[in-house]
Order: sequence, then C-alpha cells, then structure tokens
Amino acid sequence: MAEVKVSCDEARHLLKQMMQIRQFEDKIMDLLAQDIVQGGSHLYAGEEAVAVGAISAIRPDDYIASTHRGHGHCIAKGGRLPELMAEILGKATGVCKGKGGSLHLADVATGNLGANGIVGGGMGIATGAGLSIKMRKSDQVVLCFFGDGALNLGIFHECLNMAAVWKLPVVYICENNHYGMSVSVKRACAVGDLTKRALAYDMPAESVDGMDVLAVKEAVSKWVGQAREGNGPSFLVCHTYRYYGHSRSDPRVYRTREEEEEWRARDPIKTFSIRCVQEGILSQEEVEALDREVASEIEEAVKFAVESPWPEPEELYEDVYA
Amino acid sequence: MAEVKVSCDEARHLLKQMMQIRQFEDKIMDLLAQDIVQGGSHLYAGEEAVAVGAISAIRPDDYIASTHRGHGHCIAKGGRLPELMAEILGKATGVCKGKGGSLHLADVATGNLGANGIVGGGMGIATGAGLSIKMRKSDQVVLCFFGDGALNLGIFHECLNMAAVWKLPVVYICENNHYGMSVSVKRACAVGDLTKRALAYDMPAESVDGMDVLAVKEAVSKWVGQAREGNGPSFLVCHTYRYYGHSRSDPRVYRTREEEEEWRARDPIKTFSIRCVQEGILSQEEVEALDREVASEIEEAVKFAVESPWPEPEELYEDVYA
Amino acid sequence: MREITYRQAINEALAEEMERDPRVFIMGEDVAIYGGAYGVTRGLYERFGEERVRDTAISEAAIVGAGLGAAITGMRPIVEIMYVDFMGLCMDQLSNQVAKIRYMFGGKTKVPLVVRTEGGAGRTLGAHHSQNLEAWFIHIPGLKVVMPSTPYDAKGLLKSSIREDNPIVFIEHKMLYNTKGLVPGEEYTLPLGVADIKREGEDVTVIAYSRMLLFALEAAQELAKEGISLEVVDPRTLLPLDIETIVGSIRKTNRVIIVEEDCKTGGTGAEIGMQIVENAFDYLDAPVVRLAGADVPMPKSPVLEELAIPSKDRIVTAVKEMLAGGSSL
Amino acid sequence: MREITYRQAINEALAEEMERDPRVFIMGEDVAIYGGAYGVTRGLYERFGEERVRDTAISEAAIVGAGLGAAITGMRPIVEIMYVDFMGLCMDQLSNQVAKIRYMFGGKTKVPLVVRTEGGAGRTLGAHHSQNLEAWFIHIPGLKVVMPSTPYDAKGLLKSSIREDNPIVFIEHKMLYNTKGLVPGEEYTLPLGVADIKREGEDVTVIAYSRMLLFALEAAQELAKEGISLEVVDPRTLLPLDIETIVGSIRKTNRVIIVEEDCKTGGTGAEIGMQIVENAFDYLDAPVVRLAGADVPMPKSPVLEELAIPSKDRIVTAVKEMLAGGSSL
Ligand SMILES: Cc1ncc(C[n+]2csc(CCOP(=O)(O)OP(=O)(O)O)c2C)c(N)n1
Ligand SMILES: Cc1ncc(C[n+]2csc(CCOP(=O)(O)OP(=O)(O)O)c2C)c(N)n1
Ligand SMILES: [Mg+2]
Ligand SMILES: [Mg+2]
Repeated sequence: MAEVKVSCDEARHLLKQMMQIRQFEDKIMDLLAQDIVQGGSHLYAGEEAVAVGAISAIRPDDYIASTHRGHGHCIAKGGRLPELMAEILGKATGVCKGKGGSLHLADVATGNLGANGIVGGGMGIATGAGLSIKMRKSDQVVLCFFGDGALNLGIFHECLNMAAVWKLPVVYICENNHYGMSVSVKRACAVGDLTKRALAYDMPAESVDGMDVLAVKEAVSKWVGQAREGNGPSFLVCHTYRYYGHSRSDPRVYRTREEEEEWRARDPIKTFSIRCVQEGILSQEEVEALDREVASEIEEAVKFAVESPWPEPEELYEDVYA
Repeated sequence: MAEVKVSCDEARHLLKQMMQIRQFEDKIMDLLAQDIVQGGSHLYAGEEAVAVGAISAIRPDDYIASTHRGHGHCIAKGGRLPELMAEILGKATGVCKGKGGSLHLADVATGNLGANGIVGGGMGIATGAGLSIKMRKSDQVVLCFFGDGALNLGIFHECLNMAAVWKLPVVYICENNHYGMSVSVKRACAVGDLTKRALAYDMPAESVDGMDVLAVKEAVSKWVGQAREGNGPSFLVCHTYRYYGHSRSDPRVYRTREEEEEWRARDPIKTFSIRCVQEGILSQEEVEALDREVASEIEEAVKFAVESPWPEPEELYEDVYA
Repeated sequence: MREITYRQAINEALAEEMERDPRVFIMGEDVAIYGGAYGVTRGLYERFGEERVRDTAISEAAIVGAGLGAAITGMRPIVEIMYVDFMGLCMDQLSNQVAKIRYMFGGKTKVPLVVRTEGGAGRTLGAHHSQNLEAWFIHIPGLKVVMPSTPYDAKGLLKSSIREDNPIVFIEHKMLYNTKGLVPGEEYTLPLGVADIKREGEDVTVIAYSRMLLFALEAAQELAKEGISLEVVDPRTLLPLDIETIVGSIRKTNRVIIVEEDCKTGGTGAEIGMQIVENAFDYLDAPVVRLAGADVPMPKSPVLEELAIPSKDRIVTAVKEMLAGGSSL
Repeated sequence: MREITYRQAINEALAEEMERDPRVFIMGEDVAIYGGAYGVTRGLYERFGEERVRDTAISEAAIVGAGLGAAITGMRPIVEIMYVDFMGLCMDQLSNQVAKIRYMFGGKTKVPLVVRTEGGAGRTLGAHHSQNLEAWFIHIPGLKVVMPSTPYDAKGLLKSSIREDNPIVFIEHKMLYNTKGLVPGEEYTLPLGVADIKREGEDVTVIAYSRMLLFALEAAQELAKEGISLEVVDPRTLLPLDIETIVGSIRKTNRVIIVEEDCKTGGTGAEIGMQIVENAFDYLDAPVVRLAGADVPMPKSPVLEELAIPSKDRIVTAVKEMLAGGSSL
C-alpha cells in the first residue's frame, strides 16, 4: 500500500464524507425496515471511496451525473443531509420537494445533474453538459458515474463515441461493483478487462482500486486535468463492491458470503482510517470523534425528515412546466 | 494482387451476380429519373464485391440481415430480379406484394431477413437469428450487414455484446463506404481503425478490401467456419465505396470528384473481370456475353415490374396480423 | 379451482407453455437466478435450465430485437422488460421492427413473440418505475396489447399470448402480483380480444382494466349499499378492443365511466371513449366520463402518488355526480 | 409579406433565433454540410459555423440526451431527428429524461430544448419513413407538441418554441416543405397553445393539423360550391390543446369532424374527440367523427399509401354523410 499523501484536513474531509455516506445508507436500511422509507432505495454502502475520491478531485462548479445508486454522489458533491433524507422520505422539505425520491435525488445547486431511475440514464445528460461546457468555453468538467451494468446499454456507446469525437471534458467513471442486480459482470459483459471498452473510441482508460479513496482521487485528478486542458474524455473503471443486496428483499443468491467477506475486509472507511492513524495523519480519537459527529448529523437529518410535512395536494400539478 | 484461386464456374457466378447488382442499380437510377420508381432508393453500385463475396461464402439455408442499401444483398442471396424490381415499384407481384419497397426488400424464402429502413435495424434480428440457430442446435450461420454509419448506434453495441457473451454464430459485416449520408466516418466515429470496435467485446475482427470479391469471400469463409464450429461471432470491416449519391438529389458536396475517381479505378467488377481474363479463367468474350445476358435479365425484370398490376385496395388491410 | 396469486398464475402459464412447446423460452434481465424483479419467473431457471431461461445484460433494445430475430427463425420467445418504464429504450425495436415486419414483408413471416412487462404506480418508486404506457402500444398496428386484472385472466391470457403468431405486449401490474383469485387446476386458455363483464349492473357502466378493475369493483360494492348498481367491464385486451361487449353494456346502462391509471391526455381512455362515441352515441344519456391519472410524471411522495391516480373514492364520487347529472370532475 | 416556402420559413426562424441568442445551436445528422435531409438547415452551417451547426453520428439517443444535458447547463439546443419514425430510438431520452427532469427535480431546472423532426406519408417511402407519432408525444406530460401547417405558423411557432423554457417536439411534414404562404418580412412570433381558425363557416367544424389542414381547406372550397360551409380549425399545438377555440367553433356548428393522418387507434384524434365530448357534449347534434389513417404500417406502394391516409375526397364524403345524418364511415 502506497504512502498516504494527504493533509490532515483533507484526510478528515474524505473520511468524514465516507462516514456520512455509510451511516446515511445504514440508516436508510433501518428506515426501510420500519417502512419509514417506502418504496425502494439502492444503497451505496461499500462504494464510498469512489464517490468521495472522485468528487474530491473536482471543483464545486464542476458537474456530476449520478445513478440509481446515487446517495453517495449527492452527499460527496455537497448535498445537505437533512434535505436529502427528507427527499428520500418524500417530504415537502426534500431537495426535490419530495417529487424525486431516492431514484431521482438531485441537488442541482451543487452541480449534481441528478440520480436516474434508468440505468445509463445520466450518460446523455453528462455528455451534453460536456458539450455545453465546451461551447461556453468554460473550463468546467463533468464526472459521469454509472455501474458495470450500464456498460452494455446502447446509450453508453453513443455517448462515449460522441464525447470522443468532440473531445468533451467528461470523465466516464464506471463503478464496477461486479453485479448488475443479480447478473455478474462476467456473464453480462463480453470483455474481461472493462477498460477495453474505451479502445472502441480511442479513448484513454484506466483501472483503479475503488476501495482506496486516494487512488480514486489521484486517477480522477489526472483525467480531470486532461479534460480541463482540452484533451477530451477518459474512461475510468473503479473496482468496488456493494455491501447490501440490490434491494431490500434481495437474498443475494448470486454471490457467496465468502466473496462478501473478502470485500468487506477491504472496507474503504476502515482501511483509510487505519492508514491515516498509522501514518499519524489522524489520531484514533479523531477518527472516533468524526464517527460520532457524523452519527449525530444523521440523527438530525432523520429527525428533520421525519418531522417535515408532506407535500400539499396542489404540489401534484406544479413544476411540470416552467 | 494475389493469384486468383477460383474455378471457372465460380468466377462466372461471382461476376454475374456483381453485374446483376450493378445493372439493377443503374437501371433503378434511370427509373427514378423517369419517376417510374417513386420515393427513394439507396443504391449499392460500387459495393458489389461485399455482398457477392460474403454471401457466396454461405449456404442457402444460412441467414442474412440486410440494410437500407439492400438490393445487392437480396440479389446475392438468390432473390429473383423480376420480383425484386416489382417490389421496388410497389407492384402486387413484388416479393413483399408491394408493401415493403426498396427500404424493406426481403425475400424471406431465400433466408434474407430483410432490408431495413432504420440504420442498424437489422442487427437485433440477426443476433436473434443467431440465438435461434444456437438453441435449435443447427449449424446455420448469420451474416449481418450494416454500414459504417451504424457503428455509432446503441443497438450495434448491445448486439455485439450479446452475441459475444452467448457465442452466437453471427458474422457482423461492416460495409465501410466511408460516409453515412454526408458525414464521413472520420467525423462520426471516434476510432481510426474500425476493427477496434470489436476489442470492446473480445471479439475477433479483420479488415478486408471490399472491392475485391475473392478477398471478401475468403475472409467471410474463415469467420463463417469459426461460427459453424461454435466459436462465436466475428467482426469484419469491408472497405468500399458507393458510387451514387446517398439519394437522387444528393450533390455529394461532402466528397471530392477525385476521391470518387480513385475508387472507381478500383471498380470491383472491372478489376475482377480483368483478373479472370488475365489468368485465363474466363475469356473476354465470356465476360461480354455475361454482361449482355445480365442486361437482358434486367430488361425482363423491368418489363415484368412495369407491366405488373398495382395491389388491390383491399390489400391495404391484409397482412397486419397472422 | 385453487386460490393462487397473480404472480403464481403467470408463473404457471410460463411453465406450462414451456413444458408444452420446446420452442418457448424466456430471456430478460434477472429472470433466471434472481427469478425476476417481482419473482414472476422464480423456479423456471432451476426447472428448464439456463438455455431456456436466459439472463441478459442490461440491453433492452437488443433483448427485444433478438426476440424478434429468434421469433422469425423458428423459436417462440418470451422476453421480459423489467418495468414498462424502460420500453422507451426498445420502442424502435417494438414499433419499427417487431410490429411492422410481417406487413412490410407482405405477410411472409410470422412473429410469435411475447414481450412481458410490468407497470403501474403504488410503490412510491417515482417517475421512472411507475408508468402506464399502454397508450403508446395501442397506437402501433401489428401489436396486440393485453392487461389482465385477475390471476384467472392473467394465466389464461398469457397462455393464449404465447400460442399466438402475432407479437403481444403483455403488461402486468406490480400491485396485483400478491392479489389472489380462483384459478382452475386443469389446463385452460382465454381468447384475446374478448372483454369480460366482471360484475353485472344496471345504472352505470364502468370500464376498467388492470389494477383499476379492482378499484371499480370496490366502488361497485360500496355503491351497491346505496342501491346504485354498476356494471363493471374489463376489456382485458386493449388492442384489439372488444367494443361490442362495451356497447352492449352501455345499451343497458346508458352511462359510462372509463377508469384508467394512465395519465389522461392521449391515454387509452380517449380511444375507448371515442369508440363508444362512434358506436353508442345514441344510447348515451350523459357524456362519456374519463377518470384517469394526473398529467404529471409520477411523484415519489406517497401522498402525491396516491393523488395522481384514480381511487375507489374518486370512482364513487364520479358515479354519483353522473347520476346527479353533474359534471364537475 | 412575402411568399416563401414552409422550408424557408423554418430556415428563417432558425437563423433569426441563432442570430438573436448565442446560446441557440443546432445538432443532428446531416444538418451541417448537407443542410438537412429535406434542406431545412441549408446555409446555416456556412453562416454560423461548425460549432453551432453540428453534424452528429447516427446516435439518436445521444443526440437527444446530449441536447438535454446542454439545455440544463446553459445552452438552448435545437436537435434534429431526421424522421419522426426514428424517435423510437430516443423515446427513453425524450420521455424519461427530457420531459420528466424538471418535475423530478422539484422544479429546480429548466429544459429549453427543441426537438425538431419531420413526419408523414406521401413520398412512398414505406413503413419506416412515413409515420405520424404525435400521439405518443401528447401522452408525455412535460412536453409541448407543435405541428404547423403553413409557412406563417411554422416560422412563428418555431421562434416561440426556441424561446420556451420547456421541451418542445416540433414536427414538420415532408409534403409541406415546398408549399408556399405569406410570411411577414418583419419579426414576429406566435403563441404556443393557441388554435387558429383557418376558415370560418357554419355547418360543420373540421379540425385538422399539419398536412391534413390543407386537405380540409380544399374540401371546404369544394363544398362551398355546393353551399356547404365548413369551419376549419387548426390546433397548431397539440399539447397543450386549445380546447376553448375548438368548443367555440362547435357551439356554432354543432358538428365536428377530426381529420388526422395518424393511424386511427390511439391517435391524437381520440384525445381531441374526447375533450370535445367532455366540454361540448350538449352542443353536439351528431357523434364526433374521426377521419384518420388506416391502422396499418405504411405500405410502400403508391396506390396503397394514398388509401392509407385521409384525402380531400374522404373529407367531402364524411361531411356530406354527417349532414345527411348518415354514419357509414
Ligand atoms: C434501463 C434499465 N434497465 C433495467 C433497470 C433495472 N435495474 C435497476 S438497477 C439495475 C442493475 C444496475 O447495475 P449496475 O449498472 O451495475 O449498477 P449497480 O446497481 O450495480 O450500482 C437494474 C437492472 C433500470 N433501472 N433501467
Ligand atoms: C436510425 C436512423 N437514423 C437515420 C437514418 C437516415 N439515414 C438513412 S441512411 C443513412 C446513412 C447510413 O450510413 P451507413 O450506415 O454508413 O450506410 P450507407 O448509407 O453508407 O450504406 C442515414 C443517416 C435512418 N434511416 N435510420
Ligand atoms: Mg453493478
Ligand atoms: Mg456508409
């Protein structure tokens, strides 16, 4: 494991965001069991290093496009926990006034172009944002997140080709958690090494350990730099794992408990805190304090969400048109 | 130029089919000018070696899926000229009773799964035919034709991935005539070497001179052999050129007259006849006789088509459902 | 007769038809190991093996396209699109290829393909997992569109759909999977294109399908207590539509309310309504009334979702207003 | 006023709006060097350059998706889908992303996106190049759907569409491009959602849009010779629909025929018809009549194609039958 090249402040920031995401998701699992969160919710637990590492490499005025598993991206991009939690409950105080919910979580003010109920559904949006940046002669960039399952959708292909032809400032980030619902990437995707998908567009690509927040940050920084300089898009595959089932009722028959344990042993939060403590960047006490701090933030967020009012009936017809 | 390894009978067959296609297309250009063919028609002139070379490498019980530029494939697969011509005119005697027309030319009895008005529209059909072959434990194969323009459609990606995952007996044949309508492949397609598209599916690929009927036949034979033996799909790029504009009114501003001349200098019919004569496989007289024979077949086809009746009004509502 | 769920009824139909005809197979996302997002194909992978119950990548267009290719070359595929909301990804395949190929080829091919999918609101899943898009499909000549409301109908209609030589869009409803009903133990099929009078009555005809049929029956039960008698007609197949049965009912009641979960504008209720106008205008004592979903993307919030679709109460109110001669809907 | 073609009118609208607002740009297949399959964008590439008139690969889904992404991040894209028949390839983008994003985000974004496309029969191009699919689009809340019939309307409505902060599906008709009409030399716009009475009359209201409007006017002219007076109403915008103007006309004539090129079942005529039933039932002296395209994929053969869509003669016949009290359509 490489040396940790990170300041104390930054380490704290990264760790805290990862903890926020983890605890947010664990809490939602609770709330689902209690039917306080209704419907479904795709949880990001296990994959925190990807969103946090990647988004820490960009500026507030840069964009991201997220996925159906989007809470982590939204938090990392600066979404406020109470409004996000309220949104997931469908409350009027939610960041989308309760109309979006988990699958459409979007804090536009933070440059988040939204989660998406359609797998691959954010890819066109991200690509168009890249086009817009280029046409506006801005130096912003876009991070486009998607899962391994999205690799086999037509829109993936059309967008990567378009971005490559026009040299758009988009970093396409595949969160390879090895399954699209129950189907392993090996059974779904004809190519062994996922970075090879980029060869079809003469696009540079790289594979990175998605359980290592600094590795993700480093790789994304590099490609973001390229994009800002006008060198066009890139394709990054982050290898990671989702801890929970695809949905609440998923018995996870398509994967083994051993495999799960192997990945949990590489937990991004645990490994990063241990490294930080070992290298003397943070103390064990600081880590524990952070954890408690986050826990109370989450409690507050839940309280805010639960106590928030439902949308008024007339809200139903508002916001369809500008 | 390599030695011509071909029997006299086969040379005659290949040459005759190419001549049939060329004269068929030239004639349609005439008929378009006279408004005897209405609407539009995408002509295959210049690309004959691809259809003829490829289809001569398969059996009658094998399938092909064709394109909007489909006359050549249909003829090469054994479609009868009069019924094809009648179809293009929209006559009741047409192979699709006048309901399909040029864009939907399909002689199902010959294993032709149809031209398609949608670019890339035949790719799902071809892939499914491959799946069907595999499930029926047959040793048939499918040739799936499409243009360079189709390389950037989502369905291309989804189908190649599916075929590769399931090892389906499909040879995907890209007819790279360097333009999708007015957009050159260089401006549309992010990758320089088109065969690289197959790397995204760990699929074997090859590039071949699409003006050389024997080269096409040889390459297709090899990949068809692989497919029949259960080794799955392959991707073949045939470099060729369409002589006419995309449509009747196309002034071809997107390409130079010099470029056109360069390609015409490599005309697949001319070069193949010269080679056959030079190597003593066919005599000049035989070549000329073939040409005349084809000319009279075309005349007959036109006569048949022109004299054929229009569909009866009640035909409008027939054939919607089985 | 046994009491089984809608889910189980569909599962049985699939299993029986796969048993009966080796050309029948299933493909779709998570249909094999997982048994389908709503558990409908559970057990089939274990029973029929991975060749005939095929998990695919997330490639909706290729799934439908490959289904078509297989259908015209000797197989009888059943493809599953997990949510009807994802049909936008395969509309070209469905509309331009699947539905039109037979006609374009002058009748020289047949398309024995079933596209099974599932739709509807009720689980607060938001705008991408709650839609009703049957109105798109009834506007595509060449397709048949089936939307069963009961386990009995679901099984009998799915078996017929699988035996059809025409492409079928078969739309289940997520909120019906756990509903129960009586289904014969022995083999049966039901004809496509035949409506079913689910409850006879005198005063008002209510036309409803899929989940809305249940709401209509609840409304009928409630109104019966007040002496108002509803005739509840379930078209079951939306294309072709059994307008004769519908007109027959209206000749008796002279009043009709169409209930659809679908958002109103351009919805299926418009087509049913206009066919009534065209075929039964003179029997109508009041304008045809549509009760439909709100013209909005489906909101996540449970309170808004409930307001976005018709309810038993809205049906009851609409019936009373109609009988009172009012029209404030 | 000058007499210019429908094609020219659209071209002018594009050029003027690009001149006016640097955020406006065009992308699509063959829109630049080629000037569009029907020549509508000719000259714009030369005038505005390749940055603002962008040729794309054949990637319909990415074209619409990227249009959306650009629209919500500061640009005002006009994307062209060459034929409406290809919209099936981008229905997910259009319906799930473009139309719903604002609502899903609680109103926190705007989508100033125009999807220009072209549809209709008449060139014997067969089933994949002759469709009318507006019925799909009016069933998607969040969109507006515009279908102009004249050069004047086309220009004024397109300019308004480009200035709108909502996504617009703007559908031209291939058989109208060469038609001519008077168009002001000076700047003007026309409001969306406002129908236009193209001819005033007393006996029967005919509602028609896009190419069918021309047929309706021809029929009106012919019937006028026999003393029958048609009022011809052009909705121009199908979503939202200006039902007030339509009802106003029916209050006068008490009879209405809806003409659409679209195939009948599930078509736009059904929605218009039901809105009439809901809003003007008591003014109707006869059932609403729909004249529509045949429920078949469009056949290639010129003789069949002509039969597949309404004609001036069919309108004339329908009007006479309606006035005679007959109903055999
Ligand atoms: C187009 C589409 N197809 C199917 C689904 C249903 N679905 C939701 S998530 C999912 C798996 C996605 O896998 P992946 O992209 O790897 O993301 P992950 O869930 O693993 O994060 C599926 C099939 C969907 N939402 N959209
Ligand atoms: C999906 C789709 N988009 C656009 C078109 C319009 N169109 C017809 S042919 C063509 C060019 C196709 O190029 P290519 O695939 O290279 O085939 P070629 O015409 O060169 O043989 C286009 C854009 C279409 N028919 N289908
Ligand atoms: Mg995954
Ligand atoms: Mg080409």
